[in-house]
Amino acid sequence: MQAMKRVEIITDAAAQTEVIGLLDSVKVTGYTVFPVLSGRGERGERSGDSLTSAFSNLHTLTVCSSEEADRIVELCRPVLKRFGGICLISDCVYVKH
Amino acid sequence: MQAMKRVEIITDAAAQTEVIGLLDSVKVTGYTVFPVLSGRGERGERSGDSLTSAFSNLHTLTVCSSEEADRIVELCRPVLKRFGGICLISDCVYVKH
Amino acid sequence: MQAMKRVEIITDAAAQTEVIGLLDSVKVTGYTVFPVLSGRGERGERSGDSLTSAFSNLHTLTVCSSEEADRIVELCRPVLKRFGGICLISDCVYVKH
Amino acid sequence: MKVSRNRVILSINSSPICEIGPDLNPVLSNLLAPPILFFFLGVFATLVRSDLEVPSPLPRLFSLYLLLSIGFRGGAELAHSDPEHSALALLAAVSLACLLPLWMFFVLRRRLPNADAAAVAATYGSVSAVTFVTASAFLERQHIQSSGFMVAALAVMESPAIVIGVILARRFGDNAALDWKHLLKDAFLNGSVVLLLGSLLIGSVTTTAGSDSVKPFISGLFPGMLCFFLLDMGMVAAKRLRTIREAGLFVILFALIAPLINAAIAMAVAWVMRLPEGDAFLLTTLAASASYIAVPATMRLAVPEARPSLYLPMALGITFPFNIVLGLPLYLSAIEYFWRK
Amino acid sequence: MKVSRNRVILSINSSPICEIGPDLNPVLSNLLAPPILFFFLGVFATLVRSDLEVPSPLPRLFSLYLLLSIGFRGGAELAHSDPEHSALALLAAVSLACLLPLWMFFVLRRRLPNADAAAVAATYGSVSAVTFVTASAFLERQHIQSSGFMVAALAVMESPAIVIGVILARRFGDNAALDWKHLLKDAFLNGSVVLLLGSLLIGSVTTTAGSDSVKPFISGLFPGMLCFFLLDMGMVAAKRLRTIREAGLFVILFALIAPLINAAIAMAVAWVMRLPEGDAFLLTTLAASASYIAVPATMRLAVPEARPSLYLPMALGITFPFNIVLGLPLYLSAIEYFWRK
Amino acid sequence: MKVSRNRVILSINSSPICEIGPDLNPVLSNLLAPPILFFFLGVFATLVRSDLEVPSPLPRLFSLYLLLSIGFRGGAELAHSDPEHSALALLAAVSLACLLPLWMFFVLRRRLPNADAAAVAATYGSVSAVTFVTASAFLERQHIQSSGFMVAALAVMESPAIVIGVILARRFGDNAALDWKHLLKDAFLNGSVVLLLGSLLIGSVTTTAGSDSVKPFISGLFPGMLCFFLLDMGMVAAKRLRTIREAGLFVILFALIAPLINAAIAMAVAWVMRLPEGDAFLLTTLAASASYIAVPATMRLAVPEARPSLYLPMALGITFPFNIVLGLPLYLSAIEYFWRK
Ligand SMILES: Nc1ncnc2c1ncn2[C@@H]1O[C@H](COP(=O)(O)O)[C@@H](O)[C@H]1O
Ligand SMILES: Nc1ncnc2c1ncn2[C@@H]1O[C@H](COP(=O)(O)O)[C@@H](O)[C@H]1O
Ligand SMILES: Nc1ncnc2c1ncn2[C@@H]1O[C@H](COP(=O)(O)O)[C@@H](O)[C@H]1O
Ligand code: NA
Ligand code: NA
Ligand code: NA
Repeated sequence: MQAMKRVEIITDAAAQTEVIGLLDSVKVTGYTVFPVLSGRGERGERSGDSLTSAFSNLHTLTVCSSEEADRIVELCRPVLKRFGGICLISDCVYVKH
Repeated sequence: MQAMKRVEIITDAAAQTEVIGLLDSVKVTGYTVFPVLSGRGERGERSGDSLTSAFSNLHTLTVCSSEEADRIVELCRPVLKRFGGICLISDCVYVKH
Repeated sequence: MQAMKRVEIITDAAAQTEVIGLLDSVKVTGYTVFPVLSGRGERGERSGDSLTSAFSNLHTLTVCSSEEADRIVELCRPVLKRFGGICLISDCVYVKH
Repeated sequence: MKVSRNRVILSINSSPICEIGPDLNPVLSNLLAPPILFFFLGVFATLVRSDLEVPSPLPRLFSLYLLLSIGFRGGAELAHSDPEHSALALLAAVSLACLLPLWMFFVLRRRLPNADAAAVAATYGSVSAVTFVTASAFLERQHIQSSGFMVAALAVMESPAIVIGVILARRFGDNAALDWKHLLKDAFLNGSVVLLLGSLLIGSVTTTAGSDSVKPFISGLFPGMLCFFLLDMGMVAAKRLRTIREAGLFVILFALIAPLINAAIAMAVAWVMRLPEGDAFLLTTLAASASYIAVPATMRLAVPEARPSLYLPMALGITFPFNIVLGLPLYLSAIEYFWRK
Repeated sequence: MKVSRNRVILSINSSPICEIGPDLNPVLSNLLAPPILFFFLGVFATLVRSDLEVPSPLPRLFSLYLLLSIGFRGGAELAHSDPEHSALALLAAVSLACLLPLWMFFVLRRRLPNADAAAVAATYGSVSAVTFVTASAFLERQHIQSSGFMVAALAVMESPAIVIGVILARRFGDNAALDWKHLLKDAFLNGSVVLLLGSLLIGSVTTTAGSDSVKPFISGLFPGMLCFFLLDMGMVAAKRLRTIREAGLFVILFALIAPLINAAIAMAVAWVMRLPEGDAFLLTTLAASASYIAVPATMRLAVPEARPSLYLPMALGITFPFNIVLGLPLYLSAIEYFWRK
Repeated sequence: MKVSRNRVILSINSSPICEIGPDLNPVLSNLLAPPILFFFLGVFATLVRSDLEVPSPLPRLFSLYLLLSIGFRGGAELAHSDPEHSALALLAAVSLACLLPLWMFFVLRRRLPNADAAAVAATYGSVSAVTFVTASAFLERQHIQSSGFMVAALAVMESPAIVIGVILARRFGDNAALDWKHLLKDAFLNGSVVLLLGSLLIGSVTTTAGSDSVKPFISGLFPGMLCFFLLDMGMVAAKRLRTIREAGLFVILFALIAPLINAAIAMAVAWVMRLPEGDAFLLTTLAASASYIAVPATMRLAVPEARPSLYLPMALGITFPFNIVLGLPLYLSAIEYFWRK
């Protein structure tokens, strides 16, 4: 069991390639993407539309080292600036197969 | 990066308007709602039915200040009493766009 | 409000009966299962296929005591060894209905 | 075994073993209809724990389709209905929906908490659209006519029992204030009522050219879609049935006997009002059926202390299968017996 | 009330109140068509806050079906088209798609930020497949012919306005470098263009036997599927309409007037090119329609500072309902008036 | 270009360039069938990275529909089958399913770990329902008859190879204890076997009136639904194909050659048993096809160390497209050559 950081990014589904791109550039060992039903923030209500996907968010989780987390946060800022959303960091311990 | 509370509420989908209502009354800056596949607790197995939605849960996440978290917990209790479910609070840091 | 552990297991959907089985054997008071859209780890990209479900993951969350968490971690290891995936533990407090 | 119209020929290697003539047992004839057979296939798949699944939200497609189709076709036939006749039948339907919950509530509360008794009474006072739809298909196979306004009867019977149920729960329960606005909205504007009445209206006002254009979709696909839907219903019913044992013998018996009593009351009403056979049969089926969509949706909000794990398995696991498999031929036989006397 | 072909008979209890002869008002005739009625049912359900819902991704099934069906049938008719004629019409379509965004952008930027102005201009320069499909069904009900290549016009009009919109946003906005490769890919290879052009091609190269085999699916179900889809569109449109009040009067007026201006320009082009009535009508409808699938998908990546909460409600909440309810009969009346003069 | 029945006319502006007479190349005729063309459209969409998508779980609707439809229609035809004939054909089918994995396993384990070799052997020993369904549609277009019991052959060939594969993995692998109960349940009661056999039974026992009522749904929509499904299969196949390069030349060659060898063995068996052309062709196709639904579902539990990223791309990315595009006309030509000699 290692002490790790649990980094979560909730942002516009349109930004997904960029989010994955930044995780790749930090070389995290893995990540998981979760569906989001709806959300609210500064840009108002967001709930995926059956037609357009224009208002849908995604939630990406990666468990990584503290240094990696710091780099993710830095890379994340401009993406959040353009597409809105939040990035959370919390502590966890981690067991890998 | 600010130190915040990560508050999660898992309860009956039927209680969703009440959950959003209590977050609104606390004036949180935002929240995100996630789908739940299935769950188990004191009221037994709960897995959304293709016909009725009678046994489906939802998961609501909000990142907020410690005081807001306390108020959410208070407001949450009667809802959890009526509809079942749980409310979790943990620590996190938070980056906003 | 009690101090608890938040235990999360992300692994192959095929292992779901085993995951539930191990939670049952530890006698946790409850758990919640979330859908996963996609993921990446040592076994490469995994995103549920419309035909086969061969590459889909699930995410299971249980809030439990520290001792229960330790036992879950032990029981989890062989499952993660066979099916891949991760197990996270973090701290939280907990309000039950 | 092949059954051609009114003859069943049980055979091995095409040599007939026994032959059942024109007065073919209606139970058997119903059992061999594709929708019922697919229902059993669904039950079987769940019992043997096969991984067969109609993943969500596909079953919603079928149920939306069935409501739209039955509503539209009912509307198209409304024009040919005698308005006085229709008004009377609708009145009978609403009265049944208001009164049936009462007798059930007072019987049920002898054994169940008030909230549960009220919820079960609402469940059995309200109606099941799929049961109605299966009954219509059954009538069609028997070449018996029914009126378009019976679809309106289906629509108007969904909501009153829910309102009565909530009032009973409050009056005999915690006596908390009633949020009438929400209750009436949830009961009368729930999705299936709106889609059903809306399609009915659309079917009755659209042009004949418009009506013809949608016929392949609305009429042609109907029996096949019903098969698909009942396949899923079979799986859901069998799953719910598993959990009912905990509920005890009383509720199991209630789920079998209440439909019969409600059917008998409805038949008496239909007889007094001289409804034609087909309409009487549909009214009877409606009274005998139990709701599992509109009722839980409203009850969980208005009376959250009532347990869905009690009333849903009763409606889905026992009453629904009982009605479509045995109830339909039984009710029709009874009606034919009395009406032709 | 029943409308048979060209006669509307308003009646109570089957006794006619008034009768509308062969020259039935096309607005009324359109209002009574099943797809339009279902659209209103969807709007009604949302306005009264019913829980009626066509859960995701079922609406995608209908939209995929409509694209596949309209493409395939267009392709099957392509063989009978005069190639010179077709080429000219396609040229007109592309020119319209490139030029219409320009006038709109320069009008819009007087009131809106550049990014928003560019996005709205792209939205109204591009096209809506469902509006086209509803227009085709409308033509069929009026027994007016149109050419298969108009489906190709639909396909080629989707992308150019998006590219123009992004160029405008950059040229008058942040002037950031343009990722041409991504932009062109997103604009020209978006799902609906690929499915539409692909089905068109398939419909035109397949064997007649192959074409006949899919007819019950592709043609028979079409009007019914359109009803289902418009039921959902009604709900989405009403939801979006709710949020538009914040956007202000200017954009609401724009969403009503821009379609009329674009329609008039398209009519003039069609007139100059002597397109037959049916084709002129479809080209006009395309110009008047506004995109709400392809445009947001590309814009959100290329110009994320443009607000979808502005351009989507305009297209979905105002222009789409306006076009299918009032626009279609209006455009057809105008064309009939001028073409028959 | 238009192809009418047996004539292909390549033309520009309707003036024929070349004409292919009645003995139209069956490969070309197959290539121009709508389902195959939609398959290529799906492949194209993925290759150009279009955002076209048939979102989950819509593809499940199509696959459930295809199984239900092919099962029901097979059942309806079963009555007309010669029972002795059927029994023999089913015996041949089961034998093939049990024996084919053996030769493949011993070839494969020269290059692959035992677990992978067993999983691939199971994949190619089992069958693909969509390949069968495409083959049936191909036969229908060629106006060649086949028997309803071939659907039963499809059903009985799905499971045995899975069981053999797991046994091989254990016998030559970790030799761990085998959970027979789970294995047999997973193999023989998986969803597609239950739905297929269930629908077959229903189709054979239902009344003719019942059978007629579902015909528009079950037969009429079939070719169109197949198009939709193959559109999605094209996208999935192309996605899987991308990942296969890592697997190396050996598995790619195996995925192309094993179907040919299995087809040849099946043809020999069919020839010895004097099956008629249509049935021989379907048996050959079944032997040549590879499973990608039932096998991974069971294998991942029983032999989790076998890599789905190896056996799924082989079946979906190579063998499936090869079979439906080139395999079908090839197998039919071979059978026509030998059977008519
Ligand atoms: N305080 C918060 N807690 C949880 N989720 C949030 C919060 N703020 C924003 N979000 C999520 O991030 C999305 C975009 O936020 P925004 O850009 O502020 O509109 C919202 O739709 C929510 O899903
Ligand atoms: N200890 C727990 N850990 C995670 N989820 C829980 C826990 N207890 C309850 N839940 C979730 O809350 C829902 C309602 O719980 P209950 O009211 O206890 O039946 C369950 O179906 C679970 O989804
Ligand atoms: N570091 C990580 N952070 C988040 N999720 C992970 C991580 N590593 C693995 N996963 C998840 O676990 C699944 C299986 O991991 P693996 O067995 O390593 O391929 C992946 O598909 C991810 O969904
Ligand atoms: Na009832
Ligand atoms: Na336009
Ligand atoms: Na095979």
